[in-house]
Amino acid sequence: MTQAASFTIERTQYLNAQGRPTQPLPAFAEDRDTLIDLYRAMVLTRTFDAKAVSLQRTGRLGTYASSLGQEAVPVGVAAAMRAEDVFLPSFREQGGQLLRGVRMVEILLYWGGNERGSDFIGPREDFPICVPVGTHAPHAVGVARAFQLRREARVAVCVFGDGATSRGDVYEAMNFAGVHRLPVVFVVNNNHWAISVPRARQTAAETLAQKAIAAGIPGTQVDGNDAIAVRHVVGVAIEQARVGKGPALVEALTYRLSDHTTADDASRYRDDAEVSARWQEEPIARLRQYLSDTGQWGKADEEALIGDCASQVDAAASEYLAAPALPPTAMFDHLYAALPSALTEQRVELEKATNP
Amino acid sequence: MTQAASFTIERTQYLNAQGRPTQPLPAFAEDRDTLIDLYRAMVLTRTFDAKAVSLQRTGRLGTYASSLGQEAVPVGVAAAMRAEDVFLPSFREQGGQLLRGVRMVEILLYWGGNERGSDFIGPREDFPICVPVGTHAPHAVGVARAFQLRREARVAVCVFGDGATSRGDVYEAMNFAGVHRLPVVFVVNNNHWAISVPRARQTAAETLAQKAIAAGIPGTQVDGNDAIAVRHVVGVAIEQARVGKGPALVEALTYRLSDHTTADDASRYRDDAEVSARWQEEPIARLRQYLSDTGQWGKADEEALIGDCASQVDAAASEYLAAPALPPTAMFDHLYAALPSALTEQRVELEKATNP
Amino acid sequence: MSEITLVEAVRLALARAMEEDDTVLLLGEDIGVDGGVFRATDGLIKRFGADRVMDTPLSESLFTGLAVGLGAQGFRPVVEYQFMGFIYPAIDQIVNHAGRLRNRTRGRLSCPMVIRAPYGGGIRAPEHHSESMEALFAHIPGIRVIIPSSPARAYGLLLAAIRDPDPVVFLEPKRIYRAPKEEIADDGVSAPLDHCFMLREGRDVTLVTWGAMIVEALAAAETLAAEGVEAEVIDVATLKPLDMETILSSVGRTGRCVIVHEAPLSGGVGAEIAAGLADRGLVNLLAPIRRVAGYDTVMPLSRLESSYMPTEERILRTMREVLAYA
Amino acid sequence: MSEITLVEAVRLALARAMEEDDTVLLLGEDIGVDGGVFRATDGLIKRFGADRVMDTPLSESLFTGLAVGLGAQGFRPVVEYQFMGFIYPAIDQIVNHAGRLRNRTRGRLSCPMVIRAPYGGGIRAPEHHSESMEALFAHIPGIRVIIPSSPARAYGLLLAAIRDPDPVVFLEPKRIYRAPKEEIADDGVSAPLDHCFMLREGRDVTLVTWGAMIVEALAAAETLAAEGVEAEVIDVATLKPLDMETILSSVGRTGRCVIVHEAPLSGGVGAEIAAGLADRGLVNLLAPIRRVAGYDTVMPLSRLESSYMPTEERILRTMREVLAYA
Ligand SMILES: Cc1ncc(C[n+]2csc(CCOP(=O)(O)OP(=O)(O)O)c2C)c(N)n1
Ligand SMILES: Cc1ncc(C[n+]2csc(CCOP(=O)(O)OP(=O)(O)O)c2C)c(N)n1
Ligand SMILES: [Mg+2]
Ligand SMILES: [Mg+2]
Repeated sequence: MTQAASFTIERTQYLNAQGRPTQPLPAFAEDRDTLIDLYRAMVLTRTFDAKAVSLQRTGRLGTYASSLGQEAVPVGVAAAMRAEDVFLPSFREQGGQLLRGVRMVEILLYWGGNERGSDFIGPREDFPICVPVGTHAPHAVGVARAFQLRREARVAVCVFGDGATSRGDVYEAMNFAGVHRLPVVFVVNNNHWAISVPRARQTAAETLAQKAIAAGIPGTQVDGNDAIAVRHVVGVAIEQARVGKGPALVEALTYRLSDHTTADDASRYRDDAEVSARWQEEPIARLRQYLSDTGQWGKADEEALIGDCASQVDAAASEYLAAPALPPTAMFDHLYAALPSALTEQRVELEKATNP
Repeated sequence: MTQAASFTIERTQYLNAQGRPTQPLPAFAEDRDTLIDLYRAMVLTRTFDAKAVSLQRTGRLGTYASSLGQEAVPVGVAAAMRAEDVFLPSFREQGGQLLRGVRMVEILLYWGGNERGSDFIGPREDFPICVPVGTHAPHAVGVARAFQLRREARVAVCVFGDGATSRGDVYEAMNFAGVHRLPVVFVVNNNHWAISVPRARQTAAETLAQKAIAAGIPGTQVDGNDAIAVRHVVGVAIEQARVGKGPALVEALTYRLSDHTTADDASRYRDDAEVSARWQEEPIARLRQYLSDTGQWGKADEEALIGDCASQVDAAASEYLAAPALPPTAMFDHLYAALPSALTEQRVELEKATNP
Repeated sequence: MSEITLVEAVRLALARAMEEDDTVLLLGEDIGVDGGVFRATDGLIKRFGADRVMDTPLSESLFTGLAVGLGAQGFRPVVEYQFMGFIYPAIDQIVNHAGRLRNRTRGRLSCPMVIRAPYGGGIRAPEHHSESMEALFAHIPGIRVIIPSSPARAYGLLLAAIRDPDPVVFLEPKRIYRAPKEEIADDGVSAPLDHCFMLREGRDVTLVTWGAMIVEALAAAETLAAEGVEAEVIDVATLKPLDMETILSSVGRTGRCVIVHEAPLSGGVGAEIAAGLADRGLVNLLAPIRRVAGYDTVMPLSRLESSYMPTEERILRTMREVLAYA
Repeated sequence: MSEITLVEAVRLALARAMEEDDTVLLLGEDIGVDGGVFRATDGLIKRFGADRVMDTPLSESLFTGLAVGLGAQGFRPVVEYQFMGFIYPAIDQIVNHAGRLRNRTRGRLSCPMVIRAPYGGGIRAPEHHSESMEALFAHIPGIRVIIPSSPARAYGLLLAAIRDPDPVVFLEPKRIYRAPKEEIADDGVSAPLDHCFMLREGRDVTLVTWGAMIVEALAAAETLAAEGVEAEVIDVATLKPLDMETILSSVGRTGRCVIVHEAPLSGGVGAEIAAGLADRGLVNLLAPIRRVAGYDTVMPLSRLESSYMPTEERILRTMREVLAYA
C-alpha cells in the first residue's frame, strides 16, 4: 500500500464566544471603521429580520426566513466582496444583500409576493434569492466562467446552507470550478439545521469543508459567529480567486437561533436547551464585547445605532406597505423579451378579467 | 488556525505490470483455482467482447461497449461478491455480469435491442445495465437500505466510470450511504476516459477515491489492471460492509484500450502512443505471466482455455442470432403489472397493424 | 367516523397502509419528528419508528432513486416532496428508471413506489411553491398520476396508490388541505384508480376538472343550477391513464364541455381531454370545447396568484359562452 | 450553395452564429476535439478555440445551470445533450431558473441560451437513446421549443434560436440527421420562430406534424395525391408557443385534420393542437381530429422500435378514416 494523497481541513477563529481574541487579529481589524461597519451591518440585519417576522405575524408579509444568530456569515461574506463581484445568495443572506446595496424594501417586496423585489436597483448583476436549495451553485460557476472568459478580475460568491451540501448541484458546481480554476468562492452557511434535519443526518462527513476535497479545491472551516474571522477567511479566498488562484469552499459554523421560517415551529424538533446554549455564542454580542473591551464602542454608540437601525427599517416597512401590487398583466410583461403573438390573446383575457 | 480533520488515500497493488509481486499476495492467491478462475473469467470476457464487436461490425448487433483492457475490474469485483449480494453495473461490466451468472446470450440480446436480455435467468435481483451515467448509484443505496432494514448480511455493489463521478447522483448516493452506514460498495472503473473527455477534465481532484471524503466514507485506490488487487481490496470492502462497518469507495485504475463503443472512433481524440503504452499494463498478460512464472499455467492450459472460451462464445452468439424478436405487443405487456383498460385500445391497434 | 381534512386523510391512509403492510416505508425531508411541512406524516415516526419513517438528506433526486432501489427489493416506498417545485430533479429517475424498470426487465424487477407532492397555488406560499405541473408527469410512460380532490378520495386513492404494484405520482392540492372536511371511516377501503368520479350530475354541460379546482367548478355549477342550467361535474382524479370513457359518455349526453385546471393552458392535461373529445366525441358536440386554465406564464408570486388561477367567474363566463351555442 | 445534411446545417448555423457574435459559446460532452457524438460541432474547437467550445464534465444538470449563469452575464451559451434521454436532470434548471429568470427579475437578468438535443427513434440506438419527450418542454413557461425538419429549416431556426434573447429548447430529429440533403446558402438568414411552415398545400385534409415524421407525412400525402386527394402538410416547427393561426386556417379550409408525432399519444403536443382546433376550429370540422402517434408505452429497444413509430401506412389509414366522413 502506498499513499496516493493526503488532506487536512483547518479551522479559523479570532474572537471566541466571549469576544476575546484567540490569536492576533488580521490587519483590517485595526481599522475601527471597518469593524464598526461589520457590527452595524449585523445589528441592522437583526433589526430588519425582527421587523420582517413581525410583519409576517401580522399578516402583512409572506413566509420569511430570519437569519437570527447567523448575521456574521452573510455580513462577513459581503464585506469581503468588492462592488464589482457578484453575489449569489440562498434565502437567508439578507444581511449580505443589504451590504451589497439591495434595498430593504426590495427584500420585503420579494417575501411579500411582488416580483419587483428581485429587480435590484443596486447590485444589478447580483442574483436574486434562490429558493430551490443548492440550485444556484451552478449559476455561480457560470458567472465565474463569464469573468474568466472576459479576463475580468471579479469573483462570484455563492452562499448556501448545510442542507444544500447534500444536493448534487453543489458538488457538481464545485467540481467544475476546480477543473477550470474559476474565480468563485462557495460558502456553506452551516447553521446546523436544515429545517428539522440536524447537520449530522445530512452527511457522515466530519466537516462540510471537506466536501471541497471531492472537487479538488481547497476547503476550510471558519467560526461563523466571528464576523472578523468570516470577513478574513472569505476575503482571503476571494482575493486568491481574483488573481487566478482558483476557487475555494469555506464552511462557516454558526447556528440558527430562530425557527426555520415563519412557517416553522422549531420547538417540535429541537431542545430549548440546545438553543439557549447557542445563544451564548451568537455573533453580535461577541463583536460588541470586543469593541467595548477595546474602547471602540460605548453605550451611546449602541443607543444611536439601535435608533438608527429602527428608523431605517421602519421607513423601509412603510415604503413596502405603501407599494402597489404589480398589475396582473405584469405576469406577461417579462415572460419573454417580447410577448409571442400566441400569448396576446391570453394577456387580453387577463386584462378583461381584471377590469371587466 | 486549528486542524479540524485530516485524510489520506492509499493505493494497493500486488502484481506490477510485469506480473511480479510488489508485496506478499493476499491469502486467497495461494489457491490456484481461485487465481485460475479470475484468469479464465478475464479471458472469457475478452473473447466475448471481441465477438460482440464483430457482430456489431457485421450489422448483427447494436452499439456495444467493449471492456478491452479493463477486464480485471468487473471480474475482480464480481469474484469478491457472494451470490446473494446484488450487482449494479453500468454498461461496461459484462465481465462481472458473466461471473454473476448472467448468460452471454442475455447480454447480446440486450445490445441487440431485445428487452428479454435484462430478464436474467441467473441473478434475479441484479440490476440490468444502466445507460444514463451514474443514475444507478441511488438504486444501489436503495438496495443496501433494503438489506439493512431486513437485517440481511448482504451487500450491494455498484460500479461506474470516471465520468460518472462528475454526476451529482454518485455523490448523493455515497453521501446517503455514509449517513446510514449502508452495506454498499462503490467501485469507480476509472479507465481514464469518458468518451473523448480525459480524466483530468472531469475533475481537479488528484484521485477519484477522495470523492469518498465528501461523503464521510472510506475511499481507496487499487491497481485496476491487477485482478488480485481488485479482488482483494473490493473483497475487504464488501466484507466490512457485510458486517455493518459501512460503505466504501474503491477507485480501480485501469485504461480503456478500445474505442468507447462501436459507435466511437477514439483515434479522433487520443494518441496511439498513449494507447500502446497502456497495452503494456493490461490485466490479462499480467496475471498470465504470474501464473506461468509460478508454474501454475502452461501453453496447453492456455490453448485449452482459448478453445473453450471461443466455443462458449460461439454458442451464445448462435443462440442470440436464432432468438426471435419479441412480438410488438410485448411493449404493452410489462408496462404495468396489469394493462390499464385505457391502453387496451392501443394494444389492439398495434396488434392489427402488426398482423393486418 | 369523524370529519377530517384532506391532509389528515392522507395521514390516515399512510398509517393504515403502514399498519397493514410492513414493506411500506416513508421517505422525505422533515417527515420524521417534524411530521412534514404540512404535517401529513405527523406522529408516524413515533408509531412506526425511524426505520420506516426516514428523514433523508436534502436531495430529491437521491431519495427518488433510493425508492427505485427499495422498490426493486420489494419495499413500497412512499416519498414526499415538500412542494412540487422541488420535484424536477426527480424526473430523471422517474422517466429513466421508475417508469420503465418493470418493462425493461420483462417483469423481473418492479417499482411499487408512490411519489407524493403538494401542488398548486392559493396559499400565498413563496416562490416555486405554487406551481401545477401535473402534465409533465401525465406524459411519462409506465406511471400513474393521481390527484385527489376531497378527504375521502385522498384516503381511498392514496391507499390504492400504495397498494398498486407500479409507480404512482400522487399530487395533493394543498389549497384544500385543511378545508373542506369530510367524514371518513378508516376502513381500509381503497378508491378505484383509473376512474373519474362524478361529483354532480347534469344534462346541460359537462365540467371536467381535478384537484382544488373542484371547489370553483362546483360553485359555478351551483350558480348555474339556480338559473335552471344543470352542469355535470367530473373529477378526473386519475390523470394518467385517463378514463376518457366516463368523460365521453357525459359529453355525449350534454354535448358541451368546459375543462378547468390550474396548470398553464398549453400542454396541460386539459388538452389531452379535449383531444380525446375532438376525436371520439366529436359527433355529439354542440359547442366548442373550452378550457379555463392558468395562463402560459410563470406562476406569479403571491400578490398576483389569485389573478393567475381560474376563478368561479371565469368558469361561469366560459360555461355561458359554451351554453350560448345553439 | 451546396447540398448538406441536417446535422451539417446545424454545424453551419453554429459556426455562423459564433462568427458573428463573440458571446456565443458551446458547452457539452465530447463537443470539442471529438466534435460531438453526431459531429454537429466537428471542427469548431479548432476554429473558435477551447474557450468557446468547451467539453464539460459529465453532468447535464451542471452544464445547464452553468449556462444560466453565463446567460445572466450576457453570454449566449448553446448546450448540447448527447441524447434527449439524458436531458431530464436539466429540467430542474430549465423550469426553476432558465424559464423564469427574466420574469422574476422583471427583465434585469435574462437567459439567452439554447438547449440542443438529438431526439427520436429510428437509428437502432441503445436504450434511452430514442425517446421523443418534447411535450415535457412544451408545457414549461418562459421558454420556446423548436424542432427543425429539414437542413434549411435547421439552419434558419437554429440561427434564430441563438439570436433569440430567451431560452430555447432545440430538438434535432436524428433519424433525418444524414438524409435527405438540401441546398443551403450560408447567408446568415434566420427562419421565423413561432411560425408553422407549410410544406405542401392541399384542399382535402390537413396533416400536422414535425421533426422526422414529415418524411412519412409527405409520403402519405403523395400517395393520396395519386388518388386525387390533396393533403396540406404543416410542419409545426415551433412547438411552444404554438402557431395555431396557421393550423386553424388550414383546417378551416380542409375541415379535416390528422396530427402525427412520434412521442407517446397521451399528453403529446398533438393534444394541444387538437384541443385548439376543438375550441376555435370546431365549426369547420367535417371529421374527428385524429392523432397518429407513438404508443403510451416505454419506447422499445431497437428490435421493436419500427413497430412503435408511426408509419406511412398508419398515417394513410387514419387519413382515409377521416376522409370517409361525409
Ligand atoms: C430543492 C429543495 N428542496 C426542499 C426545499 C424546502 N426547504 C426549504 S429550506 C430547506 C432546508 C434548507 O436547509 P439548509 O440548506 O441547511 O439552509 P437553511 O434553511 O438552514 O439556511 C428545505 C428542505 C427547497 N427549498 N428546495
Ligand atoms: C447521463 C448521461 N449523459 C451522457 C451519456 C452518454 N455517454 C455514454 S457513456 C459516456 C461516458 C461515460 O464515461 P465513464 O463514466 O468514464 O464510463 P466509461 O464509458 O469510460 O466506462 C457518455 C457521456 C449517458 N449515457 N448518460
Ligand atoms: Mg441549515
Ligand atoms: Mg471512463
